[in-house]
Amino acid sequence: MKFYNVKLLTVTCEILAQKNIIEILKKHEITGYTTYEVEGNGARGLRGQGFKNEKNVKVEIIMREDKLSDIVEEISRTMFANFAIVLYVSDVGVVRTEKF
Amino acid sequence: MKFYNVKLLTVTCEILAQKNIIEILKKHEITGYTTYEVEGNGARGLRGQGFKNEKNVKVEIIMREDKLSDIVEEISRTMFANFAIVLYVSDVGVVRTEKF
Amino acid sequence: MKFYNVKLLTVTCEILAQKNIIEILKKHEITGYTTYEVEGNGARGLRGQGFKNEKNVKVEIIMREDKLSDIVEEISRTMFANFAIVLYVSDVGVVRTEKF
Amino acid sequence: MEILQLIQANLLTPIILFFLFGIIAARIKSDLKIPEAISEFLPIYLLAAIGLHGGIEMRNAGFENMLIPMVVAIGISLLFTLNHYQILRRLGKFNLFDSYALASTYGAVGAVTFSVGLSFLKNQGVTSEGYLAAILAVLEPVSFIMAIFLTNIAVAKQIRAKKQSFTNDDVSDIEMGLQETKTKLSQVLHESITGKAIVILLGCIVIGYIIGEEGFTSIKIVFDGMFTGAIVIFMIEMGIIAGQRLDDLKKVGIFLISFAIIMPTFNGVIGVLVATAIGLSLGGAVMFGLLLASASFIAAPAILRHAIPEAKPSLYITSALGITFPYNIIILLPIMFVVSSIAHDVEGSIDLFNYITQDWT
Amino acid sequence: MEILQLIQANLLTPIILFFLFGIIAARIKSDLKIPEAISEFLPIYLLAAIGLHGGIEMRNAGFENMLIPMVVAIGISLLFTLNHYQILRRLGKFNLFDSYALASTYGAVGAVTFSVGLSFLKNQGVTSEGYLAAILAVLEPVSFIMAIFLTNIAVAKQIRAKKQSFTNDDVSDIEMGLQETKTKLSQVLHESITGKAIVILLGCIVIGYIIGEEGFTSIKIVFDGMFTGAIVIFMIEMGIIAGQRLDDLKKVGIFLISFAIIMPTFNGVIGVLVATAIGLSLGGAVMFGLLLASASFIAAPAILRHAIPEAKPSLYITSALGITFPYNIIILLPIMFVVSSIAHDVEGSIDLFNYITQDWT
Amino acid sequence: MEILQLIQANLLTPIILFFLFGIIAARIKSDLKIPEAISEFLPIYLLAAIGLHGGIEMRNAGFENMLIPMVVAIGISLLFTLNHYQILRRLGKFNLFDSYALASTYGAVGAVTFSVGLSFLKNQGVTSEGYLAAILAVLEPVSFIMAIFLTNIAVAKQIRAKKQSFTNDDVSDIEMGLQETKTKLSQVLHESITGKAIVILLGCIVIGYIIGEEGFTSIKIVFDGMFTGAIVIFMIEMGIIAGQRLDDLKKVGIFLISFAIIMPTFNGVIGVLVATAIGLSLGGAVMFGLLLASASFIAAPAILRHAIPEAKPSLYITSALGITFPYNIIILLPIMFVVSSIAHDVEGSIDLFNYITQDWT
Ligand SMILES: Nc1ncnc2c1ncn2[C@@H]1O[C@H](COP(=O)(O)O)[C@@H](O)[C@H]1O
Ligand SMILES: Nc1ncnc2c1ncn2[C@@H]1O[C@H](COP(=O)(O)O)[C@@H](O)[C@H]1O
Ligand SMILES: Nc1ncnc2c1ncn2[C@@H]1O[C@H](COP(=O)(O)O)[C@@H](O)[C@H]1O
Ligand code: NA
Ligand code: NA
Ligand code: NA
Repeated sequence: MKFYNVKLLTVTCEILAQKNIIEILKKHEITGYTTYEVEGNGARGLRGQGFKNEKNVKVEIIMREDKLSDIVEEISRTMFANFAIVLYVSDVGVVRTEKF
Repeated sequence: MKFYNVKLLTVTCEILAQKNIIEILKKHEITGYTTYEVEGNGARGLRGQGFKNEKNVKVEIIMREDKLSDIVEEISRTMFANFAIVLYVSDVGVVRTEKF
Repeated sequence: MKFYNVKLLTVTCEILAQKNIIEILKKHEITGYTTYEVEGNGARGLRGQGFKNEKNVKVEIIMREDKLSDIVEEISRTMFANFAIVLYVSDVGVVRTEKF
Repeated sequence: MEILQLIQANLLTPIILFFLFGIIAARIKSDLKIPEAISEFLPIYLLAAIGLHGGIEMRNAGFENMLIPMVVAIGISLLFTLNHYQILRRLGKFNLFDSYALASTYGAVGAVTFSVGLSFLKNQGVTSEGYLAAILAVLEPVSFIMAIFLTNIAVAKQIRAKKQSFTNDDVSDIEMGLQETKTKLSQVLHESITGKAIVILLGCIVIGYIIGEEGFTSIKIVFDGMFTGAIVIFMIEMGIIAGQRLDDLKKVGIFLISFAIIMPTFNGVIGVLVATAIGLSLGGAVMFGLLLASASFIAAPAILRHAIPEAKPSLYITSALGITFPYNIIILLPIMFVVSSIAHDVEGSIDLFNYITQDWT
Repeated sequence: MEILQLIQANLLTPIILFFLFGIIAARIKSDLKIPEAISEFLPIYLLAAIGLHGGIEMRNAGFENMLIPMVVAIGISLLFTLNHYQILRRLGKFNLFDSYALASTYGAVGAVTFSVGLSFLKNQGVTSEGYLAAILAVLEPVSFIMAIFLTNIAVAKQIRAKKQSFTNDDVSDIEMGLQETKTKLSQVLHESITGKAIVILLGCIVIGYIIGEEGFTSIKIVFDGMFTGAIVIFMIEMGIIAGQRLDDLKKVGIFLISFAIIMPTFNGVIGVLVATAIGLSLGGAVMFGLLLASASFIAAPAILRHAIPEAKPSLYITSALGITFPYNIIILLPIMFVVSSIAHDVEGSIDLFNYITQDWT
Repeated sequence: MEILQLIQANLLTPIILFFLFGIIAARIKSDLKIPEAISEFLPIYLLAAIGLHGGIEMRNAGFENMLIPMVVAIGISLLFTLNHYQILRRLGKFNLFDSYALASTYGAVGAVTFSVGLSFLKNQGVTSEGYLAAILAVLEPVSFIMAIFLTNIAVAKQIRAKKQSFTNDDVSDIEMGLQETKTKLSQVLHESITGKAIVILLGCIVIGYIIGEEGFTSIKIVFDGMFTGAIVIFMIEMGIIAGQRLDDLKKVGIFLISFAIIMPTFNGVIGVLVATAIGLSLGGAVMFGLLLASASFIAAPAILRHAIPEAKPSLYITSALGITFPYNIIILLPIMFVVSSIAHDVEGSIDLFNYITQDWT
């Protein structure tokens, strides 16, 4: 089985910021992603106790390396200041590189 | 602390395909896995809005490298054509290598 | 975009052991983490069917390499014997290294 | 005309209005949503209520008369499934898998549709035979099982044909194919019989039969008083999901859209007439017709994704939920009610005639 | 004094007691929690019940008289929002974003508060005009839209000012800024109008109006009988969340705490008097006052996080839910009730006077 | 025989039938499941209903007589816990940790069992003392606290013993061990007192006491009318979970299976007799016996996993839920009812005798 190297970008942020992330992805012509609700703690305090709107969401995007930098740059620029958000990048191997 | 290198296989697929994945794992004598429901978007469109059956699930399996290829091959062969599915492999380090 | 190398520690354990993990993190002065409920199978059997207390939780912690070994050591020592638990470490890249 | 008036009156009942409201909410892209746990629980609750009600009725009225309607329903359901297949495969030019999947989706029954039917009759002040709940339970898997059986046979044949063109002595391969078919079939059989819908329905019929009217008193407010309110809440979610799927109608195509309206009408009216002929009441005949007219959109995907994974769920879910369900509860129910009224009137006059002639002899 | 007695009596009603209980549970760090799916569903249910009730009332009593109260409510709400802004920005020294966010939070309305108000009146044996539910629906977005509009104008101005200090010929940049403002505004407009609260409320008003008292019978037990029980359960969760936020009161500061008590009192009493003047009933005037007094804590974050992300949610959620909500339902409701009683008495005597004088002429 | 008839009648009530149905659903590997949010909410709802009911009763009937039963219950519960430990450790040969965990699981009480008991009595047309809800709340943590205390003492002793065999001057180590024990104990104390079950139960007793019958009217349909219906739904889930655990019975072993049946019988019957002796009513004595007979399976794991992590949850959950719970609600309840009837008759006749003799003197 041959695995091709791609990047996995993981963004953990407030649930109400999910829309912003998806829009940035769309702008960079990325439509594939996976999301799920999570709780957490960070600089902006415990998130996930009260209203659903105050939970976090994780957005995971498998993508080729070439788009990564631009997307992370845009997220950093437009969202780091105002939202509870953390992101990280990792190396993963996929089978069908044409899907991403 | 010594960490041993193993592989983490992550499969994101339709919830109704989870059974198929677990069966393939069982066939290869793997019983350890973690699952959770997620939503997502991909080639087969937005998943996670309507009925629960139309959501996705993530299945994560920590395993030794030697079984990886066979399992991924079987999943690819039997499921890529008919199911909404994405998978990727990453390198992780564990403490108790005997567990996997 | 410059990415800085840090470690991602992922702990999958019984929901009732989450408190223990968070306490260990606090002892090592780590306050940032993300958690979510999962189901799974392992040496202690299928988890996630019955009562909520018998589900699993994943705790993910992005941290600098220097604290990793101590934390994993303490978790191993105090929890491996009595709890359903699995942990692994991976390499990830982050933008704002000062957050961790 | 009476039918139009009935349709109009039906349109203005809470159940239909909440469904339409859900569709509108989805179309204007509102974020309105019934939380998953609630919309997962509601069908279980509705089936429990239907089952208890049916069981209690069966205890009151006996179920000696159940056998014939049950056998007739199974027979017709199988015939209809085959009929659907022929129409879809030959006229609709769908592939083998989609044809069988759609055929069984329309051969199977819909529990939500059944609930709405019960509420519709209640509204009209008409009752129906309690054992229809048992027929609902039995029909659930019947047409799936046949469709899956036939699909597997067909696939095995294809495999055999392909093999034989290469070599002549691979009997074992065919056997293997048939073997696999059998395993798959027994799996599907187990899955569909232990599926939550059937289990809760049958279980509650038995419980209802055991406890009877008297034992029911303590739980009546939950399983009877709240019934229509619960349907109404579920209808919001059904409307939302149907509304989200309206965009997929393009993919479904004009043939399937017509099929999704004409077929239930045909099946339902036949059902009403047959039921009347074998002696069901006015309301019972409507429910019998509704069973045959309804398509499955909750149980179907769970079974078909495993049994016929090659079939496209966007086809069978969209047509069953997006077209047939609204059509059935808004328009076909009143139509069948009128048909049943007329049929029972005719029968009534015949009976009357017999009675009079008997009286004279 | 009558007010104190009424407050005391109000304190001992289930709704308030369950709310206080929730606060205590949170303070002693109990793990008590209403599951998310339930606490997400309850506001939808409450709004549906309010809407149906309002719609049915409007069908019974007509809604010709709705126009003036509606227009007055919108007008006052906008005035109040501007007033809040001035007070917060000038006296409170909050920055532009926080000021607008808080101003609109207090200009907007709270559906949960409205539910509690209806229950309070029921307890007093007093009714209110059904069309107030429609006013609730309309007021929801009004003050957000204005606040967001003004924020964007202000930001665009700032951008323009900044740009002009560098160069002189960047008209296109200003245009761009204004353009972006427009897009954002239309997005927010869409979001707030299709927000689940408004959609379910308006939808159920229409459904209630169509089905009337008679069509409501079958769902009455769910949407009327269970109403207060459902509020009570929701109050546990509201109490818990409020209790968890009490620690944040330090961050909120003494100015905002005072604002969160004085402003609603002012708005509410003005509301009661104006409503009395334009002819609303005793109960109607209380609900009208409550609309103006209440602050939004469920809808607000969803809209404001997108529209004014720079504003700190810890400010507007904490003050609205942690201070104003308990104050409104425990203390201000009884106060407004007494004010409305007095105002209607006075009015009554004036009317009586008119009547007598009319009689004499 | 009367007991057998009563057991048979009890078997055919909705609560028991739904429980058995859940077991069957699990055994045939159906995918039936009550969504997590619902099955998490139901115990909260049941405890709230029990609490409100108890509080209202206490307001009506006073609670002066509560003190003696409460003290007696605590005393017996502690004695029983010690007794369980001895039996499990000596006869059953379980290790220290499992013995204490099991001893306290059976010393503690089960809220679901209590709900079923109330419904059982309602069915028999018998009432019970309202203050038993308060005893339920107090008994919840009592036996856990003792078991944990004793476990920690035992562990500290072991540590001390081990240490002393090496060296002689490590007083500080022992102190440390005892210190840690204290911290752990205070944590567990806090956890078990602020645990959601106790908090909602005590809170609702207080609320019920304050609002009384009159204030309860507006929420009666939810917290009284729907009570049995809600239990019935919860019983499905309990049945499913119990059914899934039946396979674990092998691991539990024949000794523990016998223990899980004989011990509750012994505890329950003693409880009924003691309660009768201290003056509780027929129904009250049954509920008192049930408190002592019941084992905890929802609260237990939450507390024990933290306090005695070395103990195997598969032992204490499986035996409490899989054996004792069904045994208690199906068989022991009728037994205790008969015992209580006889005991009260005897008492009655004694009273009667006293009365007659008094009359004669
Ligand atoms: N060190 C960390 N490891 C894992 N997740 C984190 C970490 N720090 C923050 N998070 C997650 O990111 C969210 C936002 O972080 P923050 O903006 O720091 O409040 C938190 O609520 C957590 O879910
Ligand atoms: N690029 C991607 N990154 C992360 N998840 C993806 C990606 N593409 C697809 N997925 C997930 O995999 C599921 C199935 O993908 P597909 O088969 O392409 O529809 C989607 O619903 C997503 O949850
Ligand atoms: N090989 C594995 N891959 C992924 N997750 C695992 C694996 N083994 C165990 N787990 C997870 O860790 C939990 C505890 O494992 P155990 O202590 O082995 O019962 C399981 O319930 C799974 O959720
Ligand atoms: Na059908
Ligand atoms: Na307001
Ligand atoms: Na006990």
